[in-house]
Amino acid sequence: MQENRSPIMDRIAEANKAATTGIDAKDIKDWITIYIMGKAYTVPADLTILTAMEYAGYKFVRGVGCRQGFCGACATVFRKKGDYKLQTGMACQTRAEDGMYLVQIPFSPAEKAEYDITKEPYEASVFIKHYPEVTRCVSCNTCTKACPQDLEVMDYVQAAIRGAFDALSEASFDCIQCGLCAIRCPAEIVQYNVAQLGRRMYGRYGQGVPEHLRKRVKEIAEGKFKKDMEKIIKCSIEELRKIYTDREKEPE
Amino acid sequence: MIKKVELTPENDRFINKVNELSGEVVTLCEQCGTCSGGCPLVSEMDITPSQWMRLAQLGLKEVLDYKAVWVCASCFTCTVRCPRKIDVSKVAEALRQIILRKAIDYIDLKAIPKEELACLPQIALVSACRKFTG
Amino acid sequence: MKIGVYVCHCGGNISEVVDIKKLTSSAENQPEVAVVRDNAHMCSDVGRNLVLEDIKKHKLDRVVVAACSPQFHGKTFMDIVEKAGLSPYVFEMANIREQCSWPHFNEPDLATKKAKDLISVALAKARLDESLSRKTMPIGKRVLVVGAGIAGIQAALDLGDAGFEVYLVEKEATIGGKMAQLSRTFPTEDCAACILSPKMADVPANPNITLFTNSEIEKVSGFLGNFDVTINKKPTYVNDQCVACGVCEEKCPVKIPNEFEQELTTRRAIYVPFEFAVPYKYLIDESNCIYLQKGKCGNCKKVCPHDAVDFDQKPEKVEVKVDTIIVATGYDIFDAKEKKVYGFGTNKNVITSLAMERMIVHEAEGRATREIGKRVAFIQCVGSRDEQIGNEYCSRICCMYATKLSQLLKRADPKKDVYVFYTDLRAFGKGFEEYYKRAQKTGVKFIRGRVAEVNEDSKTGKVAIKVEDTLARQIIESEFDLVVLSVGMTPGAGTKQAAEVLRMTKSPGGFLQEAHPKFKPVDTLNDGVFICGCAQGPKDIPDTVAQASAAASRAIRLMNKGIYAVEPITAVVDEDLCSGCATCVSVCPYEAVKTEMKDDKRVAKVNEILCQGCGSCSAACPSGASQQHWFMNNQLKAMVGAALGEEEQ
Amino acid sequence: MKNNTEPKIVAFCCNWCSYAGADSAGTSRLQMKPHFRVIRAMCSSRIDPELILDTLKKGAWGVLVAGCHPGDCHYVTGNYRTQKRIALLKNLLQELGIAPQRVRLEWISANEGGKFQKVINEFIDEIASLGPLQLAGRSTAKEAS
Amino acid sequence: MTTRKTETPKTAATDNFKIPYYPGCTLKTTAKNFENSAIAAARALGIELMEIPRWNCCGTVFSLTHDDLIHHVASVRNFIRVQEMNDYGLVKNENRLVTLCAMCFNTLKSTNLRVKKNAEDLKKINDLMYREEDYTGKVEVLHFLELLKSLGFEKIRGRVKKPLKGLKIAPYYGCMILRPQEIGIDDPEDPTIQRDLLLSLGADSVDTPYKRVCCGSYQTVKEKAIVAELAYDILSHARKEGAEAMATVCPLCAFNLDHRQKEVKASHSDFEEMPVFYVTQLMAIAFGLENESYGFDQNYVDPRPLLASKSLIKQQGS
Repeated sequence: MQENRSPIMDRIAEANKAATTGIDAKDIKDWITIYIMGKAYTVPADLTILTAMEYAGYKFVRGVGCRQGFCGACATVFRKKGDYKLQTGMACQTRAEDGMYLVQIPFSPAEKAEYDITKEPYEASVFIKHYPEVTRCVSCNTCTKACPQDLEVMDYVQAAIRGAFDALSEASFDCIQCGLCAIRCPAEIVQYNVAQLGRRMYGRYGQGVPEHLRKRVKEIAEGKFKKDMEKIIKCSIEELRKIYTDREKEPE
Repeated sequence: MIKKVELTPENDRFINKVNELSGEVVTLCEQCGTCSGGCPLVSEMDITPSQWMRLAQLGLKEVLDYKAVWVCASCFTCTVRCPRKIDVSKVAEALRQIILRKAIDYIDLKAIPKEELACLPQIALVSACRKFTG
Repeated sequence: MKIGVYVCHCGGNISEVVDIKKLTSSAENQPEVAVVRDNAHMCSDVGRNLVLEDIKKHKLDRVVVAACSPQFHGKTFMDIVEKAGLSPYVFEMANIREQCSWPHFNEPDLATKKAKDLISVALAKARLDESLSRKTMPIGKRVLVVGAGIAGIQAALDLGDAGFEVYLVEKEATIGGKMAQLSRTFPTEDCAACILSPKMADVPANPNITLFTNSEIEKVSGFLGNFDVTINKKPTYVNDQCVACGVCEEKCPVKIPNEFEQELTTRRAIYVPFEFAVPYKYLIDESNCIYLQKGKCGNCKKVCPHDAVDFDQKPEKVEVKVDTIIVATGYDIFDAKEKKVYGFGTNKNVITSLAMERMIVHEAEGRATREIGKRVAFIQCVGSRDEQIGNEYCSRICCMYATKLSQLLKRADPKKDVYVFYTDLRAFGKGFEEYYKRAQKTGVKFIRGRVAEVNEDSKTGKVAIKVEDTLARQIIESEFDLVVLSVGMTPGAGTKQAAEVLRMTKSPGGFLQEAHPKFKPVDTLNDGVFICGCAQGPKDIPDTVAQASAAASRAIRLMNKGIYAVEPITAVVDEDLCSGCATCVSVCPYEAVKTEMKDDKRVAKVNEILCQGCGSCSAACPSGASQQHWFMNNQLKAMVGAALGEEEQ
Repeated sequence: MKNNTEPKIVAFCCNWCSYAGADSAGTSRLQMKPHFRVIRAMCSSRIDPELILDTLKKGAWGVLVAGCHPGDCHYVTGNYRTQKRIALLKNLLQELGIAPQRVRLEWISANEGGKFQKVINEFIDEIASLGPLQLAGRSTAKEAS
Repeated sequence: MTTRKTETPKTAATDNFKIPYYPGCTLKTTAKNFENSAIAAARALGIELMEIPRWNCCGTVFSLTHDDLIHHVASVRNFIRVQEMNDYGLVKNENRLVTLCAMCFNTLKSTNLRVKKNAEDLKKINDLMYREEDYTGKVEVLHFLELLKSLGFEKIRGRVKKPLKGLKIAPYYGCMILRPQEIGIDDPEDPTIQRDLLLSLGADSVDTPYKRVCCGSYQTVKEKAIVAELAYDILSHARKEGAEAMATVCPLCAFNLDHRQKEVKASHSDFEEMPVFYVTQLMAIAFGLENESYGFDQNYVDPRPLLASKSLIKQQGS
């Protein structure tokens, strides 16, 4: 997401910054019209859907998260002017265009199976047991078309049906659980939860324990972090807050 | 109790719908009973295949109230035997679809015990979903 | 030229749609038209007399009738015109019923306009009609009858009795056909053999009938009054000295299933087909004779006291000339092995109805050939009304013969449980419904439901059937000692072969097509060829006999006068125009055109006897020299012009 | 059929099968568009290509030739000749710049009244969409594609 | 798995060929023994079953409504994979697609027939899958039994190392390879293809009319009692006719006839368990292939005691 930023992404970032930092409207040259829930709004060009909606006056309490394309919270559907296709994307990553029809950002309600990973046998039947609806897949590929992460969603659902844990985990690794696949699925499958179950099973039983994890567990057991932990436990709230704000961060 | 039925032009709409969905012409059935006689699941049905053909060819919607078409396993025994070459399996599918397309499922996947689900082969679930869920 | 135009109301069929007034007034203004009349029924006596009187009174020389299709009353009016002393070919018909009032009754204005045009077309043709006269041809009294079952026998006897010369050709070694195998006939329960055998005996006794058994027609060429027939007489390996003493049979070492007895008994390689066979003499079954196959044995020849066995017999070709042909090639029973679900052929307790006929004969004669058992089920519609095996038609006889067989069984032994499983019970004939009631009274149980499958218990040999009682809506699974398949009729090998040799049209079920289902039920589209019996379609014995007599009388109708009229609509060549290119020779399907030298010039010449009047040569002629009478080029063009509203010049 | 605003079709029918088929359509009261005129010949093979061209020249928008089904010809092989001739004629029409679909060959048996109706109605619709045949000057006939 | 080092049938060298193979979901899991034994047996006959890449579930049971196209998409997608195999040179000009699972076979073949017959349907499906190349309608769907038949049962007989002498097997066909007629590979009322195969393996084939009777199929999900009744009829008739085991080619039939014997036993005290083989397992034994291709631990009724009693496998440890 972050690497290889295209010039257009730079432009969008700049416009977003301008919009949110309150640059005077007369300094903005390009304007577009977007339709939110059927009403027309004029907003500066080059904003993301998320910022454009905020510019138009919508305030998001939920349905928005990292604004970086990671968390999957701002998944949305939209139509472009003159296009019959219902499209999907992350609101924080998709550029608003002139004539776009937008909605309030939906949340996909989904059933999540309860299971104790330690008690499930590592068998194909685990998918059918907890998500029998995967067998309703008609291979229409709508999920794959909807995925903002460009995952081969249908392929991993197919892998789940035949219990191919490795193929499923590989194919669904970059899933951000945004739920767009599930919203669009005609067979009403919750692909991302199925994938999560599969990855967990694969992680626990299929993959084997990786060397770095084994090493870290050993270190913990040997008391490598014991001193630091004790120090933190003794901290006051203020001290903790200071440690948190001063922590080493990834560059934005 | 013997029910009274009415034969009205309204019934034609139902006949047409069954014909459209099945691609068959239900009025062609001559009620010989070959389909029912050879049906391996008929003993589990509340009406026989030839009866659902009859109800359908009269356009009587009550045909949808019976369980029979849901017991049908689409084994095509009737299809290969019908002397009028009517695909009775397709008519059963049409009758199921009339219900399923109203988003009324015949099976509730969540109601099947998890232990049972765990031992079924995928092929059983895939086919049951095709026939019993909309 | 004086043309009379007659417009028919057809009792409202035409006049309720088409404006007759407009037709008559427009016809009056057409050139050469002298008289215009309309009438409620032109085909009635009144209508016909109108034409007759007008021709005489007004000296008409052309007649146009606007009425129904010429296929219906064309001949009626041609006869009237001829009766008035004109050529029947100066008559034309405008079809304003089938072509106008009926298919366009929703659009009376357009129908009226179209009717006007159609009268113009008829007038255009009539103006160019020549006074052709019907030619007559001599015709003899020789008839070929193909097939010697009850249909062929009846037709041959009728013709023979009327003094016609009959060649009766039968592919089997004896005459008699399927009827010879039956026990009794419904609904009267006459013994089939008793009523058939005297008729069979009449055949060789009739001096006018020449019988060819064990023979097939191989080739037929020619046409009405002039058919050339090649008969292939297969060897029987027994000559005419045989007196059927039976010594040979006793010494024959071969034993094979007897097909006449439906394999219930065996026969030898040298045998007589059955006890009342005609001719009653032995023959050798080539494929099962050890001598003919391997050159060994020859016992029969050694023991024959009359020196009748002749292993050197060869197939013989006999050529005969006949004037008309009657096809009575009958049917085959449906091969029940094709209906696998009933297990015939693999399950010995599943038999055909024909085998049941034989069993009942054997029982009656006190020489039972097999156990019938206590519980017997008849399954109807085997090979009939079944699109899965490709037979859509109803075989008509099965309902009644099952009704017959079932009650014969029940009456012989009232303790038997006899069931008939039927799809629909069709008792359409005289006395049939009463016969059905009698069977019900006897205690035969009729259950409405088509049997879905028959399964054998390999241990007990009993056969279980599965069927829905479609009236009670219950599934019946029940075991029987014997299951009888009521097999239907198929066109049969003989009928297929005859159709091929005679180039006859077949109906969708494969039976032979009649010329008209109502009015020409035994004629065919091939002039001089008639059909009767089950070759035309499934039917019972009375219908077969009625058709056979009908076919004989239709043939007699053609031959009796010694002459018959030939339509003069043959091709004709204008020798001045002909360039002798012989294109016409190559297209003629009847070899009726030949080229010959005339005044140092090669020209085409039409044999009017051979020409059947298709007009193909006229269409092919590059110079317009070949023309067809009554369909001349200028006539066709004039008709087209009139149809398209071209003004008369 | 004097004006040229409505389609004009000439249908040549053989006596044995197609004319009887037309009768059977009439007898069954099957309704057809009235813009056709049937001309009877004994066999479809009597209808020579020149006559068809003449028919078009005289103002027909389309020509139907109907005969017995293959194998059923009363004259044994007549309909096969017709088939060949019509195929060649269609090539010729193409050369002349006339839409070959203006000439249609159909096999209609005596009991196929329904088929006769269907063919007539279809053909009239098709020809109506083509419009009248313009043969004023040879060079203007350019409808074949 | 198996090798051809010891035996090479005389004709094998020239007959060897690769053919696209569609497994289907169940052959990768509960019917793994079917797949393994079939691949091994095919290899022994010189046939390389090439699993098609990126295949997806056929969406089993052919959708019977006239207006339903979406349920055919899955099958068509698999045909596109066969096209790709040819495009990429994985197989050479081989448009036949072999399946083992009877239900997949039926679904794939029915869809193929429909789209081949109906260009408009095919176009719609192709348009819907605009990310894929178009299916051109060239694939031919074949069942493994048909492939064996085309090879000739005589050839198979020639390959047998250990004839299944004295083993009385009732072949069971089920519905999906017999019906409807245009899909079926044999006579729907009296099929013989498995009998011919079994005879060529040296086994005795026991015929019962129940060979063509439905096992209850997907009713096993909701109505296992119905399925158990049907299984009881089918198995006990075979037993009555003297069969010691059954053979099948359908993983759902196998489940209903084999695993459902648990329910049959519960409802019928007279019932005697009967092993149900995939016919390919029997081929593997007769060809003398290695034990791991048999996969008997996935069978519900253990067939090993029966096989051992006929000296076809070594007596088990215990």
